[in-house]
Amino acid sequence: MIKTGWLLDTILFWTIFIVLFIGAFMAKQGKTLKLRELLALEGIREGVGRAVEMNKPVHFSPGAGTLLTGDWATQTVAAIGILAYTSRLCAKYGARLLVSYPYAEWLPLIEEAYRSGFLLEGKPEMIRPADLQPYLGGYYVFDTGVMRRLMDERPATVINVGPIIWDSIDIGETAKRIGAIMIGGTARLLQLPYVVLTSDYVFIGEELYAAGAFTSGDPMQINTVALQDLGKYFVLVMLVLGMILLAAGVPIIQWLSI
Amino acid sequence: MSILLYIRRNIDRAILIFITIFMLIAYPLATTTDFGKFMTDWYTTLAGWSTLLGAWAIIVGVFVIVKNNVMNVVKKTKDWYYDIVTLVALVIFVGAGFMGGYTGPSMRWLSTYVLQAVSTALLGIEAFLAISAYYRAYRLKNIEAAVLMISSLIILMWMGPIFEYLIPGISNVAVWILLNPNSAAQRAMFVGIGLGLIALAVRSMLGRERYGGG
Amino acid sequence: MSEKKKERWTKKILNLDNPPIYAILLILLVLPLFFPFNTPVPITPMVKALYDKIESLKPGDVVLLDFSWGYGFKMLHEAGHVAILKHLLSRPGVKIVMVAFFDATSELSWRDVMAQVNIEKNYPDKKYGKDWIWLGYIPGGEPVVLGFADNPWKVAPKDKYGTPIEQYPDFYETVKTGADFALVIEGGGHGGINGHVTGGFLKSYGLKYHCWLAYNMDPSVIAEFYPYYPSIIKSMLNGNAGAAEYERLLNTRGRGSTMVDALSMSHMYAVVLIIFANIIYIYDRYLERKEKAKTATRR
Amino acid sequence: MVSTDPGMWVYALLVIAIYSFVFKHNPAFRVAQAIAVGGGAGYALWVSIDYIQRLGISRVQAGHYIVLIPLLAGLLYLFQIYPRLSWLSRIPVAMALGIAYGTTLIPGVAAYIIAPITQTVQPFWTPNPVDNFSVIVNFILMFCGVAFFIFTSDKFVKGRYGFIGRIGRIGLMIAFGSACGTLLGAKVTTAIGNIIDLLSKWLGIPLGT
Repeated sequence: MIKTGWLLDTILFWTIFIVLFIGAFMAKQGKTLKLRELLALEGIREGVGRAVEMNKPVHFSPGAGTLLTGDWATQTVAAIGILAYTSRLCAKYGARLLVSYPYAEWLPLIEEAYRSGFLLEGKPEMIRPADLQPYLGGYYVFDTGVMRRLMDERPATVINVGPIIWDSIDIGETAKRIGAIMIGGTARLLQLPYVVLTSDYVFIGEELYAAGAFTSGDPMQINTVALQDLGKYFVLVMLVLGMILLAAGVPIIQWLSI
Repeated sequence: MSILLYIRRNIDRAILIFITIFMLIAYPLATTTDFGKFMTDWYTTLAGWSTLLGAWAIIVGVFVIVKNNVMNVVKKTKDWYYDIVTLVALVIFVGAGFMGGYTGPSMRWLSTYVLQAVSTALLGIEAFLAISAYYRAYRLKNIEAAVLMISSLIILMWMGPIFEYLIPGISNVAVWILLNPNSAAQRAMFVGIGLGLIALAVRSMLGRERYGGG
Repeated sequence: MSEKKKERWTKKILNLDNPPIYAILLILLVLPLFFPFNTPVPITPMVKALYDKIESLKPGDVVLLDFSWGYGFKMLHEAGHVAILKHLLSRPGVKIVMVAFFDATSELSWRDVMAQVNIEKNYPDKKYGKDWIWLGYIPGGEPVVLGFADNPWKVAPKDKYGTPIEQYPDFYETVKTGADFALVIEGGGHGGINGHVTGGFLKSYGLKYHCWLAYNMDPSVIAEFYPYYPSIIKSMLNGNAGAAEYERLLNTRGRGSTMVDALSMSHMYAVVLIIFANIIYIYDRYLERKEKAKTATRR
Repeated sequence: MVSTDPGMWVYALLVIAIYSFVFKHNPAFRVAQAIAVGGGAGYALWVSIDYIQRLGISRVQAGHYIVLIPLLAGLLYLFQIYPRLSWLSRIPVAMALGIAYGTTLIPGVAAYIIAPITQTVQPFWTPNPVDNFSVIVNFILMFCGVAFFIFTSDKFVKGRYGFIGRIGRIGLMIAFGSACGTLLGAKVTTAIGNIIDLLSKWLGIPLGT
């Protein structure tokens, strides 16, 4: 029934999936778990505060890799979660938020996230549609566009999270040049090092996915993040157990690829 | 009225849940049974839709660009004359497309000489930006920074072919670093990413993340 | 007071403005073009593996050659693909399926490569439809890549020129699924592991069908693929350095070899710059400590 | 011999305009960027029209009426312009996102969770001591790295077992450092390609090979 080679993956996937669902509903009965702090979210708070102090805007971009397919889509979703949080902070403290994005497919969600923060804080008069600027046609249009926008508008804080392509270096170095706080983050391991090279605060890999849940403070979301650790403990156990079983002569690798 | 509001709030989530669960069930099925064949066919059909779904969005995007730029020109905001350049370029490119779409002769000329110039040059200037990032970011502050710098130096030496003759065996060291410590650390990050992906999907289905939108 | 205002010379160097750093790089890039010093190129096993594999292909084997790079990445992949394609065409009876998945500009990339290889002139016995076909750019991202691996002719029923693949029995009969490709070469590394083409190739041809999978890779993403080499990905060309190696294996000199000098110079510069900056940094800290001690004693 | 091809001149001037940014932000870069924004949008418009034609309309004409669903659902994007009905424009995004989740999650488990385990768990008693050492290094860094990323407790970051997190961090730094080292190669290649284009095709200076 199941394709060869996919049995274990399928079983493992559905197990994780169902455990996370159960965990989310456990939160309704008051069983919540605790998380440790996320440094990069602290960075966003600090950055928005600095922007308000200096009377300069905050710039947000959700990464140039946003097509509607594959892993990139999921990372964009996570980035939009951070946009919603940023817009709420900006509304609360009164900073102007500039948003640049590279693909029109995400327009409805980006616009909604941008507006939602100002509406939730009860400041609809701060919404400026012209601050949402699309740069369509590919990464190069987006990167040159953001580079020019940063040099012209000189924001105090630059946030570039999501499925980043080459904007890591371009935006990061331009932000350095104007002396802005740079907050980067991606789950694309190939760009992550360059983000680390150029940013002051970084969402490393899964932290990007988790950030939305961290910001919400909603126990259901926090439980889904916390229960991921079960998976990590599973991997740790599998590593040690696998080594022992392998030493004992059990063909563990063949078992894992059924 | 409240039912309408409920539908309006949740219809997208219902569609999301239906499609996701359907495709997740269909994905691992073999095509040996009739049911498996039916599901796999639908899976392939659905999987081919995503580009088409996003295709119309470009019209909205171009509309927003035109609107923003025209507003800037009308209001004469700062640097508004550059927005005229943008609008003229847009008109030229849209006009060129009427001769055979994006593979037509005029569009081919434009993409070869205009867009290709911008895109290659943009990647090229990253070489310069990278050099200055190297110059500023690597400082021997603590053990972590030292490790970061030394592994970077070794890989830099491997990527420049001449170093193989200056320091024989450097490529073996570099490849060993890439294959072993680098891969191991990447795998450690992979585990979190794989789990984070599933958790994100669960949150989207619960509607708690609104795909992240608040 | 005046003492404090005066900045230490080490601090000045550490906070140097960018233009001089950039200017030296520019000179180092241009210089070798006029005075090439032909740096020797060592052959790595990664590239040799692909060369040996193509040498061992039998007549009738079908190769999938992918052109998935946007025009901005032209300089990175073109030289490698030209060398590989020339080698493939020189093997008797080897059949090539050419395809692009990345974006609409991949077709420009294909045309640039074909202009350099020039099949009609240089390989007159290779006929379109019998020895090679071009499927054009197939839009749709990762799902389409995965679908193409499962059932190629359902995803791409026609070639670029609108002819149904049924009319090319050499391809239609031999290839039923992705597993039937004797060799799969992906061009472009955009997006790395998560990229919709590169990741799709890895998931389908690598993990699912266990094909002989090779990448003509963007050097900046190569580290990300190392976990899969050599168990799943059998060979990787490291951008232009890899292309230069391949040209050396074929005993030709192309653009890859031209660029190697500049590549060496710039990397030498980067290494020297980093080491220089750190020597200054350490000396700066030493000076700072000395100054602090001085002010402490003064008080 | 300097090129007489107007296209080459456009190409060269745009390349120089973009490169000038690294030294100073200037009007030439602004003009090049303004052209790129307009041109990129126009190009993307025609690419999308081609998608609609090739993937949508031509398939409907060939009798695949099922394609009407994504074709018409995609049209809902246009409601974004009219704020009161803009919630309708979330429907195509939801569909595409469902497809994205459906296609990535299970292969994601294979590539991100199972494959790292199978690649780490390897025999460490082979006759080759380098291989054995590599397997042990891999195992330690993978174990410590996964432990470092645990969200719910800081047992592995502070205190008695803090060294595990520290080793994980150092492993991450090695990975970041080695990837940063590969960055320059790709970028320099493109830069040198541009310079060759400018010198040989535009200015017509013969280059030594």
